[in-house]
Amino acid sequence: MIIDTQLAALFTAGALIVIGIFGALFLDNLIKKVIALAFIGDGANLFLVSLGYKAGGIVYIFLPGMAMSNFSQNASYPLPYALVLTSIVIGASTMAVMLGIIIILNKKYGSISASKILGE
Amino acid sequence: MNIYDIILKKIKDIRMETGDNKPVTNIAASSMLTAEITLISSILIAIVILRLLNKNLMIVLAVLVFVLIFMAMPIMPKLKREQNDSLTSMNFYVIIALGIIVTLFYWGNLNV
Amino acid sequence: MIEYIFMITAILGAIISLMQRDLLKVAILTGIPGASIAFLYQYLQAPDVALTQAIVGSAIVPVFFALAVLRTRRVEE
Amino acid sequence: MSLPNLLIPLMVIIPITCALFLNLLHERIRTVKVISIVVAFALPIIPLFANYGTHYFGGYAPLIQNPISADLPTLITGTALYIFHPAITYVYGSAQKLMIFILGIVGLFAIFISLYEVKKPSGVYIYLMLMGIASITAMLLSDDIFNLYVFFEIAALAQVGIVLVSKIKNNYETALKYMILGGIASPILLLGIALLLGVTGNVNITDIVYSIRNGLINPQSPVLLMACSLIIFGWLYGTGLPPFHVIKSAMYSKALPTGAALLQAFSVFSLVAFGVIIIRIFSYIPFTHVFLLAISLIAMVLGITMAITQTDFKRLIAFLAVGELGYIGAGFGLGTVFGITAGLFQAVNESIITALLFIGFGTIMYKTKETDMQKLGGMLVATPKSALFVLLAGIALAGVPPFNAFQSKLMLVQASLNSGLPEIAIIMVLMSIVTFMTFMRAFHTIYLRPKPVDLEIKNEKIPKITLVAMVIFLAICLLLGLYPHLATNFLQGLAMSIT
Repeated sequence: MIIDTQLAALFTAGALIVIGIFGALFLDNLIKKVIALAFIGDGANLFLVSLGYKAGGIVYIFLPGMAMSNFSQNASYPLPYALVLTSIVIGASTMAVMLGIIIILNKKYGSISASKILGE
Repeated sequence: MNIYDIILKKIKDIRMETGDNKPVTNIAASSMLTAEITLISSILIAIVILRLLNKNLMIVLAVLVFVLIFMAMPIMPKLKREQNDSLTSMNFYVIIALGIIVTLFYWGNLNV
Repeated sequence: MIEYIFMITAILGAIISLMQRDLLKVAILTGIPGASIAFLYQYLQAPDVALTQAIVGSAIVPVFFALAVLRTRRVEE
Repeated sequence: MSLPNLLIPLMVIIPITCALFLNLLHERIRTVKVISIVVAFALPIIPLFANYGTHYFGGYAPLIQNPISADLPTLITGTALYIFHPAITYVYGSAQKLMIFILGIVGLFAIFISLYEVKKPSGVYIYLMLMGIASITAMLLSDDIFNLYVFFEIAALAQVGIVLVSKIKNNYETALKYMILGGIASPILLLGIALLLGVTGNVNITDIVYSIRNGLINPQSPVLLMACSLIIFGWLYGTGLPPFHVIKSAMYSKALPTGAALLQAFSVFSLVAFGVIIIRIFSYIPFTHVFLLAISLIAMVLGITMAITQTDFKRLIAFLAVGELGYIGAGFGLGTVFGITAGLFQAVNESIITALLFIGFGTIMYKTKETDMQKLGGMLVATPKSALFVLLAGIALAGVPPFNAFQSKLMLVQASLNSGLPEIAIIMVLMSIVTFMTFMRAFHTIYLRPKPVDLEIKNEKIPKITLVAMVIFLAICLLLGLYPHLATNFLQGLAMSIT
């Protein structure tokens, strides 16, 4: 391939973040806005994960019967992966709170348009 | 017509444009005036810090900004209208700020 | 090789899901980038993150959105 | 492990566990009250008894401190791996002691007042407050930048929750706006942390600083510059400096007075926690200091000029609080030991004084349910004692001796003069004067002006605990104002260690 997997994954993350910011800025529907925000979070997580990737490496799980030297030289870097687990859960919970607020606001205004609800 | 009346009239005009029909009270006008003076004086003082970079640049900029401010005189009502609670404008400024910060840090450090 | 396909589906899925007018479709289509990213994590040597993302990104979050759509309104005004 | 060091994680764990427990108790008002009072007292008391030191979670100390390290090959002991921190590390020093104590005091009175001002205290509100306090405490203690991010997010959710439960008009809209902006800004902050992690391979701040200082990585790397800019952007969001000052002040004004007092303490201390990290890691980039100074000046000017033009008194205090944040940022931006000490001192002072102002003006809301200044007046007759305390708080906010803000603002002015930037000193003094003017305008319209005819003042008495809280806050202000060394001695160590 012309570009390696890590670089491609970083580009994908960047594209997701850009799509998300674009959506959060220009979409008027609140639920779509929240979905766009979810994409920004996904992009940041993907970015973090692709940092730990090692070309030609193996998964960082030490299985019985594996040679220690082989593992220590080829395993990918697990720290970012551990962080992403937390980050995914935080993102999902934030999303849930936002959707809850949107449901309440829909009852009040009968609309989920950002310009109607969140205007001045 | 003294200066206070001119300012009061200007504020009223800007209020008209935005469709804000609250009466302009004395306190509101005088606080607008205070804010205006504070804003202008602090901008002009802040420009003087540029002397550490380049003295000529500072003088030119100070004069330029002074003239610009004088032309756009009641700044405060415009500033207040700009900084409202609407999500669109907040989003806009946030993204602009992100762009400015990244550009400044990235290019400012590489090329200084 | 196959990971490039998932990258493309992730980006396209994100764009397409934001372009729909029917919000329930949007909610369901959100699962596509979520699932693609989960597969991508697997190819990026992170199986445990992939498991979490597969559950959260392709099941829980779309369901949240679908529930929110059902409680509010279905078509964008 | 000795007992006193065990108290360091307990500062975070106790509020979180009790918060989760309180959330389960729904209708049992007596139990909620008892538990809240006990935890509230624990908040400022634990930091007093904890010894200074570091706590490694799971007991994973760096290899150099580990007895097994004698047998390790030189392949490991010869590299930086030997001194890196493998676990989340909490550092508890004298500055953290003072700041957590102050946060605890503000939290104590916020919880007490919220328990006694309403007839039926709700466990949920106390839960959110405790959650916020615990996460800010963790942010102050943590030496691990990702741990910091996690607690930053929890604090943001807790702040949103505090606004959501307040039942003030339009609070849901403001909370949603804050969350949408947060949905943009927090992933950006995470991206900055990711870049930092990608360059250094580490999330422990001490190790990152070690890597940068000792040439393990190239300090001029563009990725580091990018990381710095993204982290600073996240910092702006968390603290409410421009361009986030509008939404942050809206958040303050949509919370109950006790909630607003806590929210501004959260902002101040998260500003300190992140500011310390930015200075520690990125102070070698000269532009960082320039940027911090510039954004602080903008915050001061915008916050205070916007405060003058407000008609809602809660919004006015909120904008003043944002403006005061600029002073702290300016202290950090100066970058000298004296400047940072002054900034930290200002942070401690401001969190108390603004809490006092929010609670003091909160008595007006308690009496009249009205926040528009144009409809208020003549409150001096109704609430003479709290009027006096509010007046003293405003005087303290503007930096009039003998109160504490005078000492910290004087230190800030001296620090900027020492750094050869008299212009910043002039702007600071100017802003203090305008702050005082703004406050006096609000005070005059609310308390001194004749009472409007249609204003209804309820006959309820202000709870004793509110007055007690205000007296104690004022006493702390006066104490720190008369003996500033009580605070600066605690704070100087941190300032020296980060420059």
